[in-house]
Amino acid sequence: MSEQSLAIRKFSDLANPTRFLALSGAVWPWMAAATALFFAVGLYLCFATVGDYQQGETVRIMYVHVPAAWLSMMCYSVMALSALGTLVWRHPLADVSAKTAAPIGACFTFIALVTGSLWGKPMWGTWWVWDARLTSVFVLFLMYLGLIALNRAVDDPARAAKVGAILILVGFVNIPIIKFSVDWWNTLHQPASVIRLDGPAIDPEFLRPLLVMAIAFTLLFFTLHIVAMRNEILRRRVSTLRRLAARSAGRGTSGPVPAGVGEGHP
Amino acid sequence: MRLVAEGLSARRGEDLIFRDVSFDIGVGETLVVKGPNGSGKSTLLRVVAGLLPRESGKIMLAGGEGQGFDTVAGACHYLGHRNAMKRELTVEENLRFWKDFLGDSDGGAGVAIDEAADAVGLGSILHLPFGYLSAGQQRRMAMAKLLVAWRPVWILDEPTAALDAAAEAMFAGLVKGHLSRGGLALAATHQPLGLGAVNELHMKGFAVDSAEAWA
Amino acid sequence: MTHLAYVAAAYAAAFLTVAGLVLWVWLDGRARRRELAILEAAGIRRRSAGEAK
Amino acid sequence: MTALLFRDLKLAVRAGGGAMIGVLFFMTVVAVIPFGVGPDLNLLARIGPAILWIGALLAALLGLDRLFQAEREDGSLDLLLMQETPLVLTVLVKCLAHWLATGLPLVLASPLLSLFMNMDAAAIGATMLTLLVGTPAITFIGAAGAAIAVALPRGGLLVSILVLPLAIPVLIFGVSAVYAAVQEPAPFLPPFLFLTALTLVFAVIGPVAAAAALRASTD
Repeated sequence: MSEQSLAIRKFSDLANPTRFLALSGAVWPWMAAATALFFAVGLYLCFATVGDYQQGETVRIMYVHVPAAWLSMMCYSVMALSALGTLVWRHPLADVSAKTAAPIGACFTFIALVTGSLWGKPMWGTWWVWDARLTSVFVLFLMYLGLIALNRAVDDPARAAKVGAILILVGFVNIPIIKFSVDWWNTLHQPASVIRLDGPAIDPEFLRPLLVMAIAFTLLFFTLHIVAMRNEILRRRVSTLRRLAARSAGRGTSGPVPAGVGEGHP
Repeated sequence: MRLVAEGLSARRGEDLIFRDVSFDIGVGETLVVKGPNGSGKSTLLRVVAGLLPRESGKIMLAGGEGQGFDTVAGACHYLGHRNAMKRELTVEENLRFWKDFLGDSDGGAGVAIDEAADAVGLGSILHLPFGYLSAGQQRRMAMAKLLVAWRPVWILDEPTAALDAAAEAMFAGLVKGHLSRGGLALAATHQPLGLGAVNELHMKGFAVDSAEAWA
Repeated sequence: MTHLAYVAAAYAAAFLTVAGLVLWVWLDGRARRRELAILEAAGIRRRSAGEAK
Repeated sequence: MTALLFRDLKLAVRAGGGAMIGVLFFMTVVAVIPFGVGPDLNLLARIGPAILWIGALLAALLGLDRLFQAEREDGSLDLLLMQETPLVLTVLVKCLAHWLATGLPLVLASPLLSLFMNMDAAAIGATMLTLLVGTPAITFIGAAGAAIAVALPRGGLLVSILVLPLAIPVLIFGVSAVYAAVQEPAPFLPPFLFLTALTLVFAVIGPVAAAAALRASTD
């Protein structure tokens, strides 16, 4: 790969992004392979297990819905950490991480919302209710989209990074609300059944595929995040190089230029 | 073909900016409008381009291909203070848009986009977004816009304001090339354009007597 | 709609979203690499690749 | 003219473009309503079409002020005005591009939001159809407002103030067509045809008025 050979040509002044590119370039194919493996096993387990006597086949939606919902919150937590990294440590990669996580988080939140709706329709008889859990996840979705819009609206990455980080941290209050909404308010949505102080309240029959799928989704997130971060680093490199190109262009045309069109520049 | 103005006057708001301006530009000729700030150079150019209403007088194209145009403005390129290019699009997308949108009018053809960019000495940065360019480079690309679509009349308002000496010479070359291909030009400027002998029109600035009704 | 259809729809929606995301990331990376290649072909190089910063 | 269409679409989806902001605003407005009126699903289903229409109306107005202002700021407007192609046609194409970039996404997002409002299938279909037919009218009449406000400071707010009253008929017929589709006795077609007619009328008077205003506003 060309950018790798570029990266190790000069060892003395390896900037962090360059080192990240080299490291991530070696790691991400393995992660992609592991993701595929876990998904293969997870999907097999999803359909090999028996249905729930109460919910029937629809329980299988859980294997997608619950991991996606977890990921939607974990992705935001990753973004919040990155935002701290931007504001406190001024790490150059923190902003890249926060910026690239937003579309991925939005997609996972979207999956959680859609599969939740498709689960709610047969179980509750309605696509959507405005209870605390569902509403707070929808607000999370809107926040992701808002962050993406903010990043797109500001064309100077350094400026977008600061305001974006502040917005992420302000929005973080939503995460505990989502997490505990099912305990604090009495709603249709069932309470947490896997992560509890007194052990999982879920049959191991369901727990196994759920955990495998959760690992698969987490791996998927990190793979996509790393590759997206690589893209973002390249994007910034392109924009730096373009500014360089603009500065150096036209330097050669000192002295009078011949009159005709097209003869001016050799 | 000739660009003829007779007894032009224009006002902005209540103030008469200039009165009774006449000129006659033939093919291969350049009229340079000179005068102090506020003397109405830009206003005159915008009136000729049809962007401001005229108080009195008339502007017309006479002779030859001049008959083919419905409006004087349709025969003109106008290079104003602003470059009319989008920062978000690449230079090439900008130039291609204007080439397609403006089209060629009778009597000539625009040059290809890369040729036009080469002519302003910036052929190597066609792929960059316009916003990345420096002020001088942006101005030069706005001049390349004049080349991609053919218009017999160039109306140039302070064309060389942000340019260095080399780029000024380059621009003089562009205008000469345009004149030699049967065009004519009307320019407002403080600096000499380096075109050699040109006709000059001096705008004196206007006395207060125009506002006598309110004075 | 049977329950199985809801399950199928949920999996399809999740798959389509993930596929779209993967596709977008991939295409984005390809476009960036192409832009870098164009710049490199034009003789523009990173400072760290040439001389020290 | 297709060059203008594609340029405007490109500008809308490029970084800093307004294509996504409108949909986001639409979703946020609609999401806020249940907090105000309470999460009563029956009530939401009843007022859902009206809320979607109001949300779409506000979202469609959001980006309109930039329609000509952006062109004026960089000087492109002068060049658009000078051409021999009729200015009305130029305005019409710009409206079309604006609608494709901001109006169409609203129409596409409306079924999703309808589900949040607990609307049934007939109401969702009717809302989508009326929005598809009705939002161009908002863009066309909005273009006239945008052209009038093009040279004014704080033109953005002014556009909304100027255009909202003119857009009320669109709202009336759009919402009544949806309710006619849902509630049995009222026929769907008459208000829907009125809406279509309004769009066609606005497609003429909007660009004509905008072109006249642009000619008058040059300085």
